[in-house]
Amino acid sequence: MSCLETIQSYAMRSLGIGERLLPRSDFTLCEQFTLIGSGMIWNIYFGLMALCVGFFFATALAVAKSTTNPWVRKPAKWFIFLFRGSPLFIQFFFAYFLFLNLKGAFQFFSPFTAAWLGALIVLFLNTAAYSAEIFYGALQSIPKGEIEAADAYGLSGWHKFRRIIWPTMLRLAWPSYTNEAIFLFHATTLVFFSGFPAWQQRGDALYYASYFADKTFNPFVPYPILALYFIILTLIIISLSGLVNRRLNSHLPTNMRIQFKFRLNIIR
Amino acid sequence: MFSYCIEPDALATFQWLTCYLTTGVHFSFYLSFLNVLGILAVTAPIALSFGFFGAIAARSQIVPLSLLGKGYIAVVRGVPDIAFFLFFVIALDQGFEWLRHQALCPNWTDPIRQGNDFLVCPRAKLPLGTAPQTVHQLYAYGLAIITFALVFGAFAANVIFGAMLAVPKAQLETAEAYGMSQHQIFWRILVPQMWIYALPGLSNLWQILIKATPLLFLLGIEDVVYWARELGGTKTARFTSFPHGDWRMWYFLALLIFYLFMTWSSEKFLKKIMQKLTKGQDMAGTAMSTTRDFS
Amino acid sequence: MFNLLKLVAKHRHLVKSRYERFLISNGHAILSNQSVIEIRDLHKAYGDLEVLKGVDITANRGDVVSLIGSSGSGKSTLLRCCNLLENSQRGEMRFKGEQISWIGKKHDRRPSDPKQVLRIRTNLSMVFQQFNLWAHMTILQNVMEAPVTVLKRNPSEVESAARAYLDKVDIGDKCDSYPAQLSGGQQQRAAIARALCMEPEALLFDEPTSALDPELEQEVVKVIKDLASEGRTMLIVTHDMQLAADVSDYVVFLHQGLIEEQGPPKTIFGAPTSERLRGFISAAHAIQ
Amino acid sequence: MFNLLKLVAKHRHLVKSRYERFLISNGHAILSNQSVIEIRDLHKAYGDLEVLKGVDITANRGDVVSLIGSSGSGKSTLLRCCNLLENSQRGEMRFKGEQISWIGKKHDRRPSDPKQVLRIRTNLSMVFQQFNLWAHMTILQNVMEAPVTVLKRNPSEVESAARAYLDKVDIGDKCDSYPAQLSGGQQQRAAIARALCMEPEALLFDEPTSALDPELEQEVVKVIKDLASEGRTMLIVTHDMQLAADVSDYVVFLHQGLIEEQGPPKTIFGAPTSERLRGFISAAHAIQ
Amino acid sequence: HSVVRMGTEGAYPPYNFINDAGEIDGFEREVGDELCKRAELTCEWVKNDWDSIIPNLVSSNYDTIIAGMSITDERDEVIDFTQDYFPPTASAYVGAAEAADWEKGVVAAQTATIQAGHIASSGATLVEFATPEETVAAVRNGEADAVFADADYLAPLVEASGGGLVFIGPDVPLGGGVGMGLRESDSELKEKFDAAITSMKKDGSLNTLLVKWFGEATAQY
Ligand SMILES: Nc1ncnc2c1ncn2[C@@H]1O[C@H](COP(=O)(O)OP(=O)(O)OP(=O)(O)O)[C@@H](O)[C@H]1O
Ligand SMILES: Nc1ncnc2c1ncn2[C@@H]1O[C@H](COP(=O)(O)OP(=O)(O)OP(=O)(O)O)[C@@H](O)[C@H]1O
Ligand SMILES: [Mg+2]
Ligand SMILES: [Mg+2]
Repeated sequence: MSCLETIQSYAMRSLGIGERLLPRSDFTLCEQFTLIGSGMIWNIYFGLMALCVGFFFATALAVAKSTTNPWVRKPAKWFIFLFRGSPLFIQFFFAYFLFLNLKGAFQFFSPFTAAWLGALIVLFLNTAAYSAEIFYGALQSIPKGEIEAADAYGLSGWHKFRRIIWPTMLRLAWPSYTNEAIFLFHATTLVFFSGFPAWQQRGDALYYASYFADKTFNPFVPYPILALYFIILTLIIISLSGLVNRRLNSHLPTNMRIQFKFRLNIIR
Repeated sequence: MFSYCIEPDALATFQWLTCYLTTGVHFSFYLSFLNVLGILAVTAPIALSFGFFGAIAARSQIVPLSLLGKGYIAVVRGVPDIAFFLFFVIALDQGFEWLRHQALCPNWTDPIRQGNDFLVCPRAKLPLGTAPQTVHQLYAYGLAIITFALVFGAFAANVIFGAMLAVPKAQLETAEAYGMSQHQIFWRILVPQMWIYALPGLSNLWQILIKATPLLFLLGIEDVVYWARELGGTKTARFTSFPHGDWRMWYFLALLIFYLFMTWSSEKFLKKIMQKLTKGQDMAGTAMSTTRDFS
Repeated sequence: MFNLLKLVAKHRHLVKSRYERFLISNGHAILSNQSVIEIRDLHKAYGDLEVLKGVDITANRGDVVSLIGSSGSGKSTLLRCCNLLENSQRGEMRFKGEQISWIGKKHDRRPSDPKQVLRIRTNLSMVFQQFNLWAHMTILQNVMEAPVTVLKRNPSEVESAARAYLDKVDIGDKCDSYPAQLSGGQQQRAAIARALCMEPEALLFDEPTSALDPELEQEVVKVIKDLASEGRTMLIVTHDMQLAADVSDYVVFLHQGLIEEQGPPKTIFGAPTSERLRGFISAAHAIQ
Repeated sequence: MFNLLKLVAKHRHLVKSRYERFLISNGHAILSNQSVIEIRDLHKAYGDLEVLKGVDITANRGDVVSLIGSSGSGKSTLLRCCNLLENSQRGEMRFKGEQISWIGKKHDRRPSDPKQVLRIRTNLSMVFQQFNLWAHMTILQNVMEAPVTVLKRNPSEVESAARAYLDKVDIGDKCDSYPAQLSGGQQQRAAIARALCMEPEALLFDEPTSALDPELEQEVVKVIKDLASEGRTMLIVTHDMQLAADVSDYVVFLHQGLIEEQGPPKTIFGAPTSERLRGFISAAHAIQ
Repeated sequence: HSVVRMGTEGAYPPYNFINDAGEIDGFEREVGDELCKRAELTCEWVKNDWDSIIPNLVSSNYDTIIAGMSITDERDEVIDFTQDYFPPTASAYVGAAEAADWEKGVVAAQTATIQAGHIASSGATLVEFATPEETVAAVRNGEADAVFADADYLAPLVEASGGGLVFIGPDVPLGGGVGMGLRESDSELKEKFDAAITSMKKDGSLNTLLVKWFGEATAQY
């Protein structure tokens, strides 16, 4: 099989499209690249969806945690504590268990035991909790003067939040939030590794990588391929986040943004 | 453990449980908690120093050093920890042995790679083939700690790097104006002020590090989760005196409590540190009054 | 000494017609329904440090009240309490006759009605000593922000008003700069424009001319006088005795958290009674 | 008009003996070995915005040179260039006769010798317009920091010196407070004490009295005069014409990045020649 | 070899598992100890995750794999096997009831096992779980119609389930027998163990152990 054919038959294998059987012998590099790449579809799906939805929930949670009203603050605090406080795979375990039982009781829950929905929900809640803590920390470090000015001008509620606090919070939280986004994408590899079952060998990148590692008994090829994919993904995340960061920091004169660029002469 | 444990089948529930929970294998389970705590205690400072030096390297004015730092951060940060653990430890181990081989057995003629096998001279083995099992264990721990520290060091480096940029420029500028050298500015102004910006990120990392300990098993260390899985799985009467069904849920519940407790106590501790660090600095969270209402 | 007392008496007499209401209202709140800002027996402490130890101030519609006093005497704190940015421990405050309702006791005392706080704040704009411009917005955005989002005024109208105010303080060309790109005086003027653009009932200025050169100070004096003639009430903290003398209807001298002396500028500057104030004023004269 | 010119001529004559060296050195650097700070043809731009367009300034040992000018005219920028905090694009600078060596061209120009920069900065303390106290240190630590770490002076000696300076500016009781807990004027005084404690050859003050009340201002005037009599050189940016007139040996009026006029205070304030300066001074008079 | 390190998984009864005392136990433990005795070797037991059990062998972190590993062609390319000490095994289906559809229904198997590979190419819908425990649980809770795994692993579970689980469908012979894995370069050690296994087969001691751990019905030498 030429590499092009391999790509045709396996590029969408993780979605169940293309060749039904995985390669079973004489594994080529092309096959490994294609299948592991195909698995990345799931990692990206999980990461992107959880991140997008989680962002809003996280913002709400962070705000809730910083309010004075205990009826709002306490639940938010506990939620964040619970999801930040336990390993992801335990969350997967209990979620899967819960969804199974719910599925037994209500027809509605039948798709929940599948990874595409069940794992997504867990990842979403998990990232929301972690991001909420980051946002909460950022809220705490907003310069006091700027909040006071907002108060003094009668900015309150939504406006104060949307116009003054949120942009500043985002700016302060952004580096940590980028870290969290990267972690989340990495965490998606846990879904099939120790969380939800893989149906008909439709799995994520790590699933295929370990498939190859198991078949070839050589971890030094498939895992570095996986690593490469993830490094590329991470670099994309970092550069996108860099673009956003530049926008968030556009108010700082350039000489304050890029520091320590001067005095390169020491090495000359 | 207890004298009455000879005939577990005949025991009442409570006594049965006391016997069950004191079997040797359960002690391995309990011991693994200490193991995890010990590994965390050792890993965290090492990872932090990796992070610190990584950040310093990344912002160094010496181009190769800066590239090294940035490369370290970007590459290690890019790889999911699981994938990293699945091949890195073996590679690290082989790397060490290869180095020792070069140093200790210069006259060795056999190739190191024979087909799939990786063979160094016996003197270069790590640990030595004659070493007792405990040395092997310790070596495994060492490798695990290095690997963990490398991975989390990269993230810590990123956090610290960002925090260093977050320190208001005016503060550094003033130090410069007072004739402090770059070295002095760094240690006397930048580093002390950086911590407030770095601590939230670092505490997040610490939480993630705690929660990454289940991956220790991939590094050849029997951690709490390994034992919980092992003990919680269905046990038939043929292989144990204490048969039971699928009890993973209970074991995982115990783990959940353990991890929540870890989180809770470290949050308390970090909050104390944060209070110390933010002393005097003018931010919303440090306002004199009660928590501010943002909504 | 005799001379001085005579001077005071004379001035008292002169100003009586105009400032009567102050003297009366500062004694008892008889005419307080006319007053816009009214503070009674205000106490404020940071931890153990008592900053305000019982301050009374009244400002009626269209009045300019200046707060003078040495550095650290609690002037900024007083303004911040007016705007409810700082919680005070004792004392009453009224804004346009509306009494602020409190909840909690002592160090825990705070306003009980957020709606009320909001209502008061939108009618009361403040220029901070450290300016506190919003760092992530351009100057124009800084000025437009509150009128558009809080007062729900038409954005395009607000924009032209904002530009007009920025022109008035002479930084029309810096509309699209961010605060970090401005000089100290430019930032201060932006902060003033931001306060003006709210077109509030009352204004609180914390050293509004500290970073301004004499010409701009003149400009600000003019602006303040215009505002007063439009019927706006102002509380101004300043170290510039000339500014205080120029613009104010009434001057309050704060010393160690208490009002040491108060009165119309002529009296205060012309015939100070207390030892402290005399020392203070003579220092100012030594400079001017 | 005639009168004014005559006045100038008269003053020129009067001050000649004392300020001769300025006039000469400002023309050509004949006696520049006496000068402590010497700036020639300084150009500085932020991006497209030209802030300084060729400025010459000389300050000899023990001289107090005041920089006045409207807000945004580039005064702070000039001070920051003096301290090499900003890189300038053109022009020369000398400190105690030592010429600063540059590397790079145009927008990339910067000092080439870090050691030299350090040497200059330790002899040149600055009080910033926004104070810039180090937020993580108490006031006492702020003051002690540079003498101990940069000058390697004995910590316990420095501490007693620091306390003395803090007492001098009247905030001895705030030693253990953090900057965020101080009032504006207290912060400014702490910043002044910090600069004094370096006991530098020359000082750069950026509006050192903007947040101070008249009494403290008097205090600062005294301090500045003492420093001058000790032979220290000072560059002072100020909006307070009285301060400038009081303390300076020489006044420079900056306008739109250029020196519009310069001379001893008597001339500048007594007989300004340029239209711009006359407007500026008359505004100051209108206030005072 | 002064000390021979024996790598096993410790999670696959009755081949190998952790007993109540926390020690490695099971059929292979006993066979291994006996083999070491006969080959006059000092042996030490090491636990290792299944996923990395072969890579760790070839990188010399231990010297043998004795972990219920079937001899297959693919594995034989990478490592060497001794002769089998357990006859070719059968894999079997287990369902919750006799009627369960193992042909076209949902069949659970452990990820990356030969059983999973077999189901993938059969007509059934494969669902893979990370651990064998979970594959059986999937049948119990109805996620899967049947589980396909090593018959010897399933037998004790079926026995203990009290009718909750039943064998269905035909047994499927997969893979060769179970042998000990060694590095290809380690032919000396391989010969020693081969000889020891032969002697155990000859004197019937291996059969005794087989019966002890797998019951009377199991295949013998
Ligand atoms: N970082 C910067 N980026 C762009 N422009 C700047 C920056 N800093 C200052 N400027 C501009 O440079 C000009 C001079 O600023 P500078 O701070 O020197 O003024 P100044 O004379 O000190 O005024 P003031 O008396 O108000 O403090 C101003 O127009 C200002 O807007
Ligand atoms: N957050 C705080 N924590 C503790 N003490 C404070 C705080 N803010 C102000 N103070 C103290 O309260 C006193 C009054 O401060 P305030 O800012 O009101 O003075 P001020 O009259 O405005 O002085 P200035 O003219 O210097 O601005 C000062 O002694 C100051 O040190
Ligand atoms: Mg103040
Ligand atoms: Mg300035």
